Amino acid sequence: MSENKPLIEARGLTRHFELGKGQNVHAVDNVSLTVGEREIVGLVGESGSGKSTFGKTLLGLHDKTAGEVLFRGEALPGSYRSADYQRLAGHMQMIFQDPYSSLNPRMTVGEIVAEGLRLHAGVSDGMARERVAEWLGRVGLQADHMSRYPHEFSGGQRQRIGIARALILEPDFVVCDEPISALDVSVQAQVINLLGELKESMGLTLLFIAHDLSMVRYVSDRMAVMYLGSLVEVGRADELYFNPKHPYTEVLIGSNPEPDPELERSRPSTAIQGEIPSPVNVPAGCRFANRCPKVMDVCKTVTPELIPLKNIEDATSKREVACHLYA
Amino acid sequence: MWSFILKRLAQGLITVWFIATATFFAMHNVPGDPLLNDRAMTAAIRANVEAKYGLDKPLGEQYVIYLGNLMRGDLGISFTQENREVNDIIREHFPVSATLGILAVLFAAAGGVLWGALTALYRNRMPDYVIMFFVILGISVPSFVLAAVSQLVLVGTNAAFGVTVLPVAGWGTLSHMLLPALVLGLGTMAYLTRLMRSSMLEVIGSDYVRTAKAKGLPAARIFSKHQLRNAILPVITVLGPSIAAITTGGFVVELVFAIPGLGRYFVEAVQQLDYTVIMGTTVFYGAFLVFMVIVVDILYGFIDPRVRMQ
Amino acid sequence: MRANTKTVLDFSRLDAEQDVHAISRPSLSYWQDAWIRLRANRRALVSLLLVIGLLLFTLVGPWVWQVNPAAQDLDQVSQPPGVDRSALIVDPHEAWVVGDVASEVPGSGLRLAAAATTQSVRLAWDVLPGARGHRVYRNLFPVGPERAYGIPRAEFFDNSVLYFEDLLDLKPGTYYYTIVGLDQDGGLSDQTVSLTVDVQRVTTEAEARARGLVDEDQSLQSGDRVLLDLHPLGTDYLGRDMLARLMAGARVSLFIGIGAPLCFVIFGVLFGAVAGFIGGKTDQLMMRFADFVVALPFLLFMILFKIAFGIGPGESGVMPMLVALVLLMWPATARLVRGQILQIREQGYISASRLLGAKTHYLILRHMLPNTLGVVLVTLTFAIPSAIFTEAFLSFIGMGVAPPTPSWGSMSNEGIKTMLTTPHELIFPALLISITVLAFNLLGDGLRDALDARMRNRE
Amino acid sequence: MSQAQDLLTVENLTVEFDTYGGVVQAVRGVDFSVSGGETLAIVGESGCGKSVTVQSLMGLIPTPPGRITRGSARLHGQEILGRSRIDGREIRGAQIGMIFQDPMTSLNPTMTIGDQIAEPLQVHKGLSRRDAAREAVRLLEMTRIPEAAKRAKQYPFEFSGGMLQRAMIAMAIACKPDILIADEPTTALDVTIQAQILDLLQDLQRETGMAIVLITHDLGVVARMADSVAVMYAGKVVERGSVDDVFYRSAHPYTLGLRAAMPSNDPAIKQNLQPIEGSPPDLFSPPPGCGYAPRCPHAMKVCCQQPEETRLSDVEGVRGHASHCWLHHEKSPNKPSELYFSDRSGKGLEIKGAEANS
Repeated sequence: MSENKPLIEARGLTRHFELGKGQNVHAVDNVSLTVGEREIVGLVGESGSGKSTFGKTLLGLHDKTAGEVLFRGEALPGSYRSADYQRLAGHMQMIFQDPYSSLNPRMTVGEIVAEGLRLHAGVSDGMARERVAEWLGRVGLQADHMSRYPHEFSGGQRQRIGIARALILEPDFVVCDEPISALDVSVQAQVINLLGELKESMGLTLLFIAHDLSMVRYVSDRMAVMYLGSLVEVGRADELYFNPKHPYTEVLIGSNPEPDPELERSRPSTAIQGEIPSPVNVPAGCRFANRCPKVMDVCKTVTPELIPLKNIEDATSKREVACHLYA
Repeated sequence: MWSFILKRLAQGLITVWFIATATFFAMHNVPGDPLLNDRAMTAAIRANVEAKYGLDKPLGEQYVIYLGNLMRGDLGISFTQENREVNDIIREHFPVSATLGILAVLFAAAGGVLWGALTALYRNRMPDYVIMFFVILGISVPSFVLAAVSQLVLVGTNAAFGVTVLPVAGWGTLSHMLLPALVLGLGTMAYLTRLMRSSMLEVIGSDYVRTAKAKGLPAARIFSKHQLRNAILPVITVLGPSIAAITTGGFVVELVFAIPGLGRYFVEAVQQLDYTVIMGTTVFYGAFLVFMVIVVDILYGFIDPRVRMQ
Repeated sequence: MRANTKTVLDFSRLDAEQDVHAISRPSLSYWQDAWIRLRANRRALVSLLLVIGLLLFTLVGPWVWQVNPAAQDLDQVSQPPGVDRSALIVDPHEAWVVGDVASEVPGSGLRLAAAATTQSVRLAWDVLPGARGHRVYRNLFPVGPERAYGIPRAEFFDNSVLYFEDLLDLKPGTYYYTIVGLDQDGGLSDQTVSLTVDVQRVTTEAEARARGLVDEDQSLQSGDRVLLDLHPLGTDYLGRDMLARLMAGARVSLFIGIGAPLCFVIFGVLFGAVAGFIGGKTDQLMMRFADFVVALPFLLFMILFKIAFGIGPGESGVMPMLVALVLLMWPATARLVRGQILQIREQGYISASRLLGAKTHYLILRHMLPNTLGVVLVTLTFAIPSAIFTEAFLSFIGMGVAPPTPSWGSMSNEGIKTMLTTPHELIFPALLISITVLAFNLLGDGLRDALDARMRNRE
Repeated sequence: MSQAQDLLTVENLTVEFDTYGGVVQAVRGVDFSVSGGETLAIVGESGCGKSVTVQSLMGLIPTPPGRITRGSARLHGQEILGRSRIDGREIRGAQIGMIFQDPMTSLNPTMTIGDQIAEPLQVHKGLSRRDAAREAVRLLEMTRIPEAAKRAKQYPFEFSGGMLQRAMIAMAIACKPDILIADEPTTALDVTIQAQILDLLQDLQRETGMAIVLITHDLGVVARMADSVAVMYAGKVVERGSVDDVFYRSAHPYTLGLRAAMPSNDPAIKQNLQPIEGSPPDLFSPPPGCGYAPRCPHAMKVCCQQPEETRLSDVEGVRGHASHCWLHHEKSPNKPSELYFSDRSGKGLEIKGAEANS
């Protein structure tokens, strides 16, 4: 895949949550990431790494503490009003993690899927019904499911409803926030394939947030790794997975068990001690320093910037790493 | 922990001030200032009251005088009885109410925990049904009905035995206290039983009780070490409001059983519209209840490590 | 590998295309499902019927039983239900002029001079041994060895008067008369004589006609029987019809019991929804205020407010109580709703709706309030018995509804005074309070279970 | 089937639950066995009955509504179902230890970690309070919790998820059990913490020689940990065998389907995911035939008509590798070998039967 024209661009995007008493949760700290047109970028990280907050801040669901987001070159507001959502509804949408809490239990599937049409496009009821029926068909459900309530569906089916709701306005950019982590393995593939088909037919651009590294590698063109609110490595999915540069990426991928007994037997254990620290009042220096097997003195004082890697084999692959090892 | 206690005490003081202020302005809102045109007030009392409360001064100044008196612990003087201070009244009658209340609270808490745990352990079996029947009854019957009916029954029992099994009314010995305390505590006990039952059911179904079973612990140990302590926590959180309910419930029980407690005195003061006594006792009761809630909060902190550590 | 020999096995391919997304169960909305669960809960269903019955009793009752609850029937005071209500017609009362008791009233000891009626009881007795005078006592119960006679009906300081006519406040029933001898110092001697008297209800023709107990053209004579007014549940101590009063009392009790919770739940929902939705400093401030109101000793302040609002003559005191209840009870609902709103605010469907361009009022009306409605309904159901209790409690200690207006609490207050003699005056209002509180409590339980089960089902 | 050296043998275990909607047949005749020192992974999707299976062995099924209707489980040859004691020795906690999915809720919040670990020692080994407390600290050290002595005096809320799971493990192995049952021990944890816990379990197994029964839905964890595997679907074991047999020579279409639905990280392979359409059957009224038939690309008419062979049958004579499937019947038109994976590169991932069908 060649470099596409950038569709959405985060520049130094920062989101802190105030806890009071001068304590700040550095959920997202100075993150810059570009997603090209019709590209799928996978965002991985452990829980608490801020990947979900990043996705929501990108769409304006959280106010930006600092930094900006550009959509097709246009800077989006730092804090959204309902008019901003209204204006962007046809361009940017989101698919949520939990297929249980992301559908209003008091609304029928028809009402849920049609919500965008009524709120954004002001489509008449009859027209909306037709479009909803069409979309239920596209996500593999039936038109007569329209009058049913979310609780009557299985997890996978609910996720299909969520996809139909997000895509009915035919947006350009969709953030998929852990869309499969609540689903069983056999159903995950259904949803992934459906997303793949829709991406092809609609020319979607996706930010795919997940913690399942294998699935992210499979789905994405490029992959970004997040740790404690900041990006540590960005690159082509396959290259990053099979040739990680940042020590954290290495650890993360090494910890991901592969469904292949022989491979697992031959692989050395890469488990590292310690756990992801609290994102409250993060100290200066590399955030991974206290767990890093390759830690140097400089790591404890100087925060590494995300910089393009020069000496990588393929000049077009554009790997970026935030690590003093490569400075 | 200490900072927690201090913080709660400070909050409590603000609440008491809020209560005192609300009481003051509520009383001054009474149509046609009652402190001035009461029929029953003798000249001597009037002079005392006027001097005490500065009634000729503007409202703001009266409020300052009132707060000043309160801070010195002076709750004022009666204006239906000459030379009777609210402090004296409280000193005389509160110990009676407190004794009755403590008995009732102990009875309600012990009973509630016991019956609640029992019904949860025997869920949907005979003991559960029987106890819950009485609990529903206890929640549905007002305390004055309970008091009256128990008195009726006692009259009947005494007559049937030809001797006084328990005295029907009055105060003095433990035998006088038993029935009123029982009646007073019953409604709260029923409420606590329900609470304990649902909390116990939750604990029984919890993951850590499953862990305890997987460790092969005997049922008795699981009950005492794992279930009881955790199930009691929500019961303790409502103990503060329960004490308030029992304290005010005491008004009725003291009235019916002719017990010379502060509650009965308060009701009489209310009926005679003895405003200063009403104000004084209200603030006293308010401060007492706020203090009890703080005590319960601190007690909770000692039982739940999650609170104690923070 | 073992071959199955019992039947012929068909190893051809399964071609029928299965519909993998078919749902066979019928579609149920939240409320339909909750209703089915509620109906399956027998206790809750019975409670619901009880509640409906109570509302009918309150609203339709007075049309069916058209008796003025304030009207006094002085012939039937403190009358238990189901008592024989016939009365004998007698001549108007004439003063008892006594000549010689011994010859006029035959017999010895304490005896009746005439048939005992509600008009009068005429007693005569012989001088008790060693007595210098006599006292006459009337009791409702046999007096035991402790000789607690109470207040004497009459006292005679010499032995010249050996008769007594009791005219005061006579009701049909049994009375125990006792004559006690007086010693030289005027104290009670050990000499007593007792008589059990069954008093019969009588009335005069004039009175029967005046009260419309008989038709105008019907002739009456002494010895005829007439039927007094019907009181199915008896009368109270002022001769007022209990049934009519219970119905009138139900209006007051249920008006306060349902009206106040309705008001403060609505206020609490608004307060909590605003605090929860706006969040931040406003939320903190609003909730701190709610905390203060919660910390107020509730019943004390109810009493205080009642006094402060003042009740003028002729006012029932219903509105002050309603206002006081609303002022003091809203914080619980506000806290609950705020918690719910804060929780719902984090749900995916709110974010999704925002991204689709929803405005604030749409989010609140379409997503937030419908999802808190279940909890609010349960709160309301549980708030009703507590408000009824409060009304009863306050009325009982004389701080609630003012006397002429009946409420179940004030009726209990009046009933408790005559509890030993005519328990029905306490039992009926107390029973109604208990049943109402019970019904709403059980209904609340059932409702909570039905809605909860539904919540669990979602997971 | 029950070999002499087997430590634990479970046969035909059947568990039902009475619920509001009717009787759920959660476990419908499960067989497996574990021998000393080995790791058996029971793998399956949510609702397949894998947790219920092990919980019923531990007597943790709440009764009512649950009940074990049939089956036997023998530990060292002695029946343990429905009994908590054998020869005066406790089974639970002493001979079988167990850890759970969610360490955050699985520990008593009002009791110190040390006390909770000391409890089984006091009850089963009769240790004094002092000795048990000392032993608890040693166990915490064994599970590599830093500053064990200090940590033992802390409460669960002061621990992170990974640390709590270590404490759970310390508690479960306190009495040196023969078997450790781990019910989704790493599902609630992040992948780096999961790696720590899995390493720890393997090290402890080497040190103590205990058998591990690992319940999981993650085939990666299975590949990493297991010696043998039992695959469960709709309350039954559908395939069982050594980890290599099950992964590289899958003999049940469901096992195959699971593999094909997961992306492979072998750079040599770039094939599409093949989802299993539909969802598992409703266990309120399980189908008379094979539960997987409606989703199976190889389904034959017999699969829907008849319950599949009630016993697992050995796959093409390989001892210990067994499967519940009509395809292994001699009259089946598709030879089972067509369905096997030929090598670990996963070339067989494309389901051959499905191609033939289309």
